[in-house]
Amino acid sequence: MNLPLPLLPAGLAVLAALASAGVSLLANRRHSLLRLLAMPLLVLSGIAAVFAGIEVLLSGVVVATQLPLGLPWLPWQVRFDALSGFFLALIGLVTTSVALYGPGYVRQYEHGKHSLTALGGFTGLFVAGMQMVVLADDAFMFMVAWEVMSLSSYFLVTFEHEHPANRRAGFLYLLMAQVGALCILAGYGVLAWSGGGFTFIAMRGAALSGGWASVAFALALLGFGMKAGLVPVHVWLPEAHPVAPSHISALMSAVMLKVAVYGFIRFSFDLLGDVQWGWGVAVLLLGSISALMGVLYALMQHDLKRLLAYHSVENIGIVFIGLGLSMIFAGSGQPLLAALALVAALYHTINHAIFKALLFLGAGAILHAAHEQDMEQMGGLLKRMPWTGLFFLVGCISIAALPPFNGFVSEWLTFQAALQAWALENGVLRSLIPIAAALLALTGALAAACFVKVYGVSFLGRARSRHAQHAREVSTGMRAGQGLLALFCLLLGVMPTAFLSLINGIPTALLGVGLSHATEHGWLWLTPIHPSVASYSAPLVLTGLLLAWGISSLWLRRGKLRRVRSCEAWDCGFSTPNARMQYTATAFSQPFRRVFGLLFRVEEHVSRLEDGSQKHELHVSDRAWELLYAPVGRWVTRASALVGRLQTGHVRGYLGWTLGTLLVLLWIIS
Amino acid sequence: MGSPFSALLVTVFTPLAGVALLAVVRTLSVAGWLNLGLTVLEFMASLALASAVAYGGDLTAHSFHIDALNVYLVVLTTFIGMTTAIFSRPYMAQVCAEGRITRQRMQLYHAMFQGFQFTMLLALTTDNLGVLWVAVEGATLATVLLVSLYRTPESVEAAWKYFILCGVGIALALFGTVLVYFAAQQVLADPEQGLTWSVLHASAAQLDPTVLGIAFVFLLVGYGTKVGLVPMHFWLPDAHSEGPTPVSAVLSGLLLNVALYALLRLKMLADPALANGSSPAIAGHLMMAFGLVSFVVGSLSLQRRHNIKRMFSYSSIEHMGLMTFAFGMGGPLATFAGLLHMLVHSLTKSAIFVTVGHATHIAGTQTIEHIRGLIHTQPGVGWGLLLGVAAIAGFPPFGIFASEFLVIAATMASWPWLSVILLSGLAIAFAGLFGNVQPMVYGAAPENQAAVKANMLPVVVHLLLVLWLGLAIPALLANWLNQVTVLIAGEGVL
Amino acid sequence: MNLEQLSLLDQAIFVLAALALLASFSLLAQTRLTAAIHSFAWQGVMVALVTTLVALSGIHHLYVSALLTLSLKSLLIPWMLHRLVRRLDMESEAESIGHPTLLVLAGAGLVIFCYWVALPIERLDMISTRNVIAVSLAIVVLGLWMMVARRRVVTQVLGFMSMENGLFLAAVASTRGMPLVVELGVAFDVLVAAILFGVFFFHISESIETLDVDLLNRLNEREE
Amino acid sequence: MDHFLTPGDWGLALVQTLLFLAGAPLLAAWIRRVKSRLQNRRGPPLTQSYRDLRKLFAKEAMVADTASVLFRAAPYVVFGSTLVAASVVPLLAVSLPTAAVADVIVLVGFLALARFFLALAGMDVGTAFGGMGASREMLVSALAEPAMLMAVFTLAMSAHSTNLSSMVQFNLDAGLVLRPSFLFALLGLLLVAVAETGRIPIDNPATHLELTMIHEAMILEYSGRHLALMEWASQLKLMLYGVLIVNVFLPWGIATDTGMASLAQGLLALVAKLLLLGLLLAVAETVLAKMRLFRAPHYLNLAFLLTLLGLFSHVILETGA
Repeated sequence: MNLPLPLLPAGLAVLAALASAGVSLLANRRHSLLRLLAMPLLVLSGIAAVFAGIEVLLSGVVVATQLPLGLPWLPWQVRFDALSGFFLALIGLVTTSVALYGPGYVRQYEHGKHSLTALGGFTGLFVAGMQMVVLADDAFMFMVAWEVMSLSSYFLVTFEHEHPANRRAGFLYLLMAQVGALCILAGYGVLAWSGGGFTFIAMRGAALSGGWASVAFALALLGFGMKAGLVPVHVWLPEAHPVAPSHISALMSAVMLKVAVYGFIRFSFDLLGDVQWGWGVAVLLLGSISALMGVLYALMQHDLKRLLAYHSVENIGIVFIGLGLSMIFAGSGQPLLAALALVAALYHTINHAIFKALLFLGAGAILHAAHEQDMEQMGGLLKRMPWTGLFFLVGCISIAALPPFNGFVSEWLTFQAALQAWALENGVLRSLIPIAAALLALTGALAAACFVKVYGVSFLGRARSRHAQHAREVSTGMRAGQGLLALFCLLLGVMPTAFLSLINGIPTALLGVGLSHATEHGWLWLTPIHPSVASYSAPLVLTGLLLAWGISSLWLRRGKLRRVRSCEAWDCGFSTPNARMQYTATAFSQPFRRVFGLLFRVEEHVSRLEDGSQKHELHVSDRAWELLYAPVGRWVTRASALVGRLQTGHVRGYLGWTLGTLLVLLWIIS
Repeated sequence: MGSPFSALLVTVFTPLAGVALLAVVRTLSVAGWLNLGLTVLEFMASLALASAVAYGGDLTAHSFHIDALNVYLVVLTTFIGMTTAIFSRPYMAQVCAEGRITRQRMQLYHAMFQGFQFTMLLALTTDNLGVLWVAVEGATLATVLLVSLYRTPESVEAAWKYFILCGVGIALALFGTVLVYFAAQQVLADPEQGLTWSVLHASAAQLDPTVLGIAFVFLLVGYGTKVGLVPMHFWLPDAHSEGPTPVSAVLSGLLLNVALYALLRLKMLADPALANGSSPAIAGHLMMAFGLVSFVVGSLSLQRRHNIKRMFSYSSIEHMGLMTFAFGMGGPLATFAGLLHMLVHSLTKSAIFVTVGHATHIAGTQTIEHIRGLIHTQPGVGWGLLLGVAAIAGFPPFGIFASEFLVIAATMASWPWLSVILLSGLAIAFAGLFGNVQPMVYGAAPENQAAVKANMLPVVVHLLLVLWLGLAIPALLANWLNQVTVLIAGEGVL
Repeated sequence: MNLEQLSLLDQAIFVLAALALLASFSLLAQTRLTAAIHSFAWQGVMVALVTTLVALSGIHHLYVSALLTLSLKSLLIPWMLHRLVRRLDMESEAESIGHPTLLVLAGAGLVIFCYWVALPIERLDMISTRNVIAVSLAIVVLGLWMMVARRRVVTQVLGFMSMENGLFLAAVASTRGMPLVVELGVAFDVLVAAILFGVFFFHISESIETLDVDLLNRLNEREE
Repeated sequence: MDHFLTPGDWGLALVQTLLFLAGAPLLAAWIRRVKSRLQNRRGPPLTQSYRDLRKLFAKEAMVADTASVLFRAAPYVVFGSTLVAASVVPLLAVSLPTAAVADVIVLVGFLALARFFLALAGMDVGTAFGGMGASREMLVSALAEPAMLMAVFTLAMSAHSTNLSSMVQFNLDAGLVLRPSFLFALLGLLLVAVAETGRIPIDNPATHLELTMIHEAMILEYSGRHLALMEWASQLKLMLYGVLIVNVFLPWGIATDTGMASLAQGLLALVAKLLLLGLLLAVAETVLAKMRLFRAPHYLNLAFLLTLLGLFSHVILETGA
C-alpha cells in the first residue's frame, strides 16, 4: 500500500505506538524493556506525529486512503487534512515529552506487583487509538479508534487497582465513556441515515432538516462533551485523571480531552456543515458554566492532581466558549469573526494541552520525589527541586493566563472575538456574549488565585512533612520532558503570529475564510481584526518586561547594595513562625468557599477529641451528583429489582407466563 | 471424504457413534480424550462439508438440506464443541477427582455431550421440519440430565424447570409444525413432502396465510422458549447456573443458536405466506417485539447479580434478544448483522463461560461477592474474564461491536426511535456487567483463593477470532454471510 | 356442514375426540392421583382409537402410530406412573384444589377460545375431520392449563402428557398423520421424556420430601 | 505597522513612562496630605514619599532565611510589570506606540502578573500573614476582574477598539456626548480602581492591624530596596488607574500631536485632573470606613452591576436593534 507523503509519517507514528504496545507484552519478563524500548518507541511515534502534522499544515494538502480493515463494504477510510494535522501534532508533542519523562517515572513500578505489560501495552494502544481517531474518515473506524482510546485508558486508570477509589473511578469513567460513545454513535447514525453511508464523505453530503440536524448536534454535544468533561457530565474526570500514573494523567488530561474537542469540531463544523447560531448559544453557555464551575471546584481541592483535573474542566470550558462564539458568528453570517473565534479555541486547545501536561508531569515529579499528592503535606519544594519548581512556575503562569506566556494569548484572542459582538444583529446575543466574557475574566482571575495557592503551598514556604523535607530533584529525563513543554509554553506565548499562520488552513477549510490579515503586519504584530481595533505584539511585550526587570534589578543590585542579610522571618514580631503556622491550602481557599458557598455541597464540622484537641472535617463535593446521577442510578436499580421479581422460582408461574403469552398472541393473530 | 454428502454423514453421525462408544468406554481418561477426538473429527468433517458446499453449491438429499445458512452454523457448532471439549476434559476430570460427581455420571456426561452434538447437528442439517422438532426436543432431553449432573437440590430443581418449560414449549412448537403440515397439504401435490423445508420454501407463497399465522405463533412461543425469549426465558438462568460449566458453555453458545435457527427457517416460510394475508409483516414484528423485550429485560437483569453464571446467562438472553430483533427487522443489513452477531456472541460467550469455570474453581464458589482479585490470584483468568466481558459488552476492537454497530445502523435507518431503547439498553447492560465483574477481577484477593491449572487456549483462540472479526471480516466469511443474507432477506449487502 | 353428511367413521371419530376432551376435563378436576392417571390412560385409548379409525381409511402407516400411542400413552406411561405413585406411596394422597369450579369454568373458557382460534382453519375445506383441530387444540391448552393449576409433580406430568395426546390427535385428525419417521421420532421422544420423568420423581423426592412443585423455588431473583 | 516605529513616538513613550515613575509618589503623597488636612492634621510634605523611597533604597535588605529565590526576584517582577503596564497608558499625548504593542486587556494582564508574583512573594516566607494577605488579595482581585472587564467592554464596544490610544481618540472626536453607558462604566471603574489599589473601604494602606490588612500583609517581610520597589509599584498602580480613568473618560486637554505646546497643555490638564481625582479619593477615604473582608463581595458586586448596566444601556439605548 503506497501512502502519500504526509500519511507516511502519520502511519509511522501509529505503527510505532502499536510497536511500543507490542514490545511491552514482554515487559513482565524483562522489566527494563519498558524503559529502554517501549518509551523510546513512543518518542519516535510522537516525533513522527509532530512531523506529519506540521507537514500537512504547511503543505495544505488533503490526503486520503483506505485500509483493508473494517466492514467488508466499508473499509477503514483514512483522511489527513489540516484539522487532523493540527491535532496529530498536538498529540505528538505531548506524547514525546511524556515519553521522555516516562522512563524515569515508571522505574518505581519495576519492583511492585503491578503488571508492566499492562502499563506499557495499554499506553501504546492509548496513544495509537488517539492518533487513529484524528485520522479516521468514517464512523466505523472513528468509533473503533475512539473506544480503543477509552478502553485502554480505563485499564490505565485502574492500573493501581488495590485502592477502591481507583476502581470506583475506573468504573465511573468507563461507564460514562460508554454512554458518551453511544451518543456519538447515535449522532453518526442520524447523519448516516440521511447521508446514506457511514463514510464522512457521505455524511458531509447529508441533507438534514433543521430539526434532525439539531438532534444530531445535541447527541454529538452530549457525547463529545462527556468525554471532554463539560459540566454537568464532567464528574468522571476529577475521579479518573488523578488516579492514573502521572504521565498517563498528563496524556489523558492534555490530549484525550483534546481528541474529544477534535471530534466535536469535526462533527459540527465539518460533517454537519451549516451551523445554527442557536447551537452556538448552547455551547457558549455550557462552556461558561464549565469554566466557572471547574475553576471553583479546583479551588476547593487540596489533592494536587485532582485540582489539576478540575482545571481541565475549566480550560475545556474556555475552549468551548471559543467554539460557541465561533458557531454564533458563523450562524449569523460573520465567517471572519467565526474564524477568529475558532482559531482562539484551537489556540487554547494546544495551549492547554501543553501547560496541563507540564503541570501533571510536575505533579508526577513531586509524587515521585516526595511521595505526596496532598498539598497540605508539601511546601518548600522550590529549594529542593529547583528545575521542577521553575518549570512548574512556568506552567502556573501559563494556565493563569498571564502575559507573556501562551495561556494569555489564547484568552486574549477569545476576548477579542467576544468584543466583536457588536457586529451581531441580535441584541440579546450582543448583551449575552459580553457577560460570558465577564465570566471568562472571573474564571481567569480565579485560576490565578488557584495557582497562587498551588505554587505557594507546594513549592514555597516551609516543608510541611518529612517527605517534603527529603525530596530530591528528579532525573534528567523527567526534567527534559517538563523542560520541552515549558519551552513551548514560552514559544507559543511569544510567537503567536507564526502559529496563527501555521494553522490558518483550518478555518479556511471549515469556514471558507482564513485569518491571514491577523498576521499580515509582519511577525511582530498580531492584529486579529484590524490594527486600529486591537493589536498585540508579544515579542515587544516580552522585551519590555525583560528590560524593565533587567534595568531595575541591575540598577538596584550594584555595588554594596547587592548584599542582603539573612535573618529570621519577622511576622509582626510574633513567636518564631514554624511550618504548622503557615497558611494551608484549605485556609487559602476559605474566603472563596465562603463567597461562592452556594455552588458547592460543603459539609464542615468541628468535633472535640477526648484529648481535648479539636478535629476539623471539611468535605466539599459536586452538586451534580445528587441532581443528575443519583436519580438515574436509583431508577435503573428500581427497574432491575422489578424485573428480578418476575423470577419467582415457581415453575407454575412460569408456565402461566407461557400460557398467557400464547393466548395473547393467538388473540392478536386472529 | 470425497462427496459432500459423505462429509455430511460423517459430520452428523460421528457424534451418534460417539454416544454408543462413550456409553461403553469405562476408563474416564480415555473417554475424555475420545470425546475430544470425536469433536475434532466432527470439526474436520464440517470443514470439508463447508468447502464442498462453498464450491459445489447447496446440497439437498435424503431429507438433508445444506445451504449457506446452516453450513455456517454447522461449522460454528462443531468448532465450539471442539474447544469446549478441550476445556472440559481436564475440567471435568478435576470435578470428578474432587468427588463432586461419580464415575458413571462422568460416563453419562461424555455420552450426553456427544448426544447433544448429534441433536444439534441433526437439527441444523435436516430438511424435515418434523425431524427438526424431534432433534430440538432431543437436545433438551440430552442436556436435562447434564444440568442435574451434580444432583444438588438446586441442580435438580433447575433441571426440572428446564425440562418442564422447554418440554411444554416444544410441544407447542409441534402443534405449530402440525399446522404447517396441514397448510402444506392444501397446496402440495405430494402430501408426504409437506414437512420438507426446501419444498415448502419453494411454494411458500401459496400456503394459507391464516393457518401459517397461527402456526407461526405456536412455533414462536415454542422455539422462542428455547431461544430464551422473555417471558419464556425463566428456565435459562437456572439451567446455566446449576449445570457444569462446559454445559453452560454449549447451552449458551450452541443450543440458543440452533433454536433461533429453527425460528429463522420458519420465518422464511411464514413471511411469503403471510405476505398475501391481512397483516403481512406480522411475523417480523412479533420477533422484533419479543427481541426488544428480551433485550431490555436481559440488560436490566444484569444489575447487581449474586451468581456469576446467572449473570452471564442473562447477558445471553440480552444478546439473543438483540439477534431476534435484528432478524425480525429483516432487510439485508439487519440480517447480516444478526448472523454476524450469532457468530461473535457464540464465540465470546462460550469463552467467557470457560473463564468463569476457572474463576469459580479458583474461588470455590459462584457467588460474585466472594470472588475477588482474580488478577492477583491468576492473571490469565483475570485478564481473560476482563477482556471477555469487554468484548461481550460491545467494546471495539472486538467483533461484537461490529455487529451491534450494524444492528443500530439498520435500526436507525428503519425504526429510528427504537434505537433509543437499544442504546440505553446497551449502556445499562454494560453498567451491570462491569459493575459486577470489575470487583471480581481487581483488588486484593482473599487468602483462600489459589491458582488452578487452567487451560486458557480455548479462551485465547475465541477472543483472538472475535478480535479479528472486529478489525476485519475476512472476504471468505463476508461472502458467505452475504449468501446467507441473500437467502434470507432476498438481497445482499455486498 | 352438518353431521348427517359424514360417514359413520367420521362420526365415530368426533365422538371419540369429544370423549378425549372430556378426559382432559376430568384430569383437570380429578384430585386423587390414581384416578387422574386412569383418566389419562383412557384419553390415550381414545387417541389410539381415533388413529386406528383414520388408518382404516387407507393410511396404513397410521396403524403403527396407533399401536405406539396405545402402548405408550395408555399402557406404559400409566403403568410407570402407577408404579412410581405406589413406590412413593401416594395412592391415597389427594391434592387440594383451591377453586375446582373456577378451574373447570376457566377450562371451558379456554375451549371456547380455542374454537374461536381454530375457526379460520376449519373454513378451508379439505378433509372431513378437520373440526377435530379445535378439540385437539383445546386438549393441548387444557393440558397446559392443568400444569399451571395443579401443584403435584405427577399432575404436571399428566398435564404434559395430555398435551402430547392433543398433539397426536391434531396430527391424525387434521393431516391424516405425520410422515412415519416423524411419528417414530415423536414417540421416541415421548418415551424418553416419560423415563426422565421417572428419574426426576426420585431426585425431587430426595431433594425435597414431598412432590409439591411450589416447594421447588430455591432459584429465584427476589431481593430478600 | 511601520508608522508605529517612528523614533519620535518611542521617545515620547519613554518620557511618559518616566513621568509616570516620577509622578506616582507625588500623587500618593497628595492624597495622603489632603486626607490629613481633612482630619485636621498638618500631614507630611509632598516630598515625603520620595524621601521614604530614597531611605529604603539606601538601607540594607533583610531576607528571611526561609525565603526562596522567588522572594528576592518578586519585587523586580512586580515593579517591572507595573511599569510596563503604566507605559501603555496615554499620559500626555494620544498617539502612543506602546498602546499598539499592548491593548487594555494586556494592561490588565500585566497588572495580574504583578499581583500573581506579589501574592507568591507573600506566601514564600511561610508566615501566617503572608498567606492571609495573598488569599485575600486574590479574592478581591478575582471579584474585581469581571467588573473591570465589563467597563472596558462597554468602552470598547462604543469605540470598536481595545487600543487605549484609539479609545481616547474616539472620545475626543465624539466630543461631549452624554452616554449613560459611560456614566455607569465610570462609576464601576472607580469602585474597581479603589479595590484594586487597596484603598479604603477595601483595604487600608496605612494600617498594620494584622487581621485587616491585605496588601501590607503580603509585603510584611520585605525591607530595604525590595520594600521600596513594592511601595513604588503600588504607587505606580494607583497613578495608573487614575490616569486611565481621567484620560479615557475625560480626555479633554490631552495632546493630539507631539508639539511642545500641546504636550505642555496636556501635562497641565492631566495634573489638574489628577489633583481633582486625588481630592475626591481623599474625601471618600475620610468619610468611609473600611469594610469587613466579607462585605467586599457586595461592594464589588455593586461595581459589576454598574458596569453591567453600562453594557445594557449601551446595547439597548445607544445602538438600538
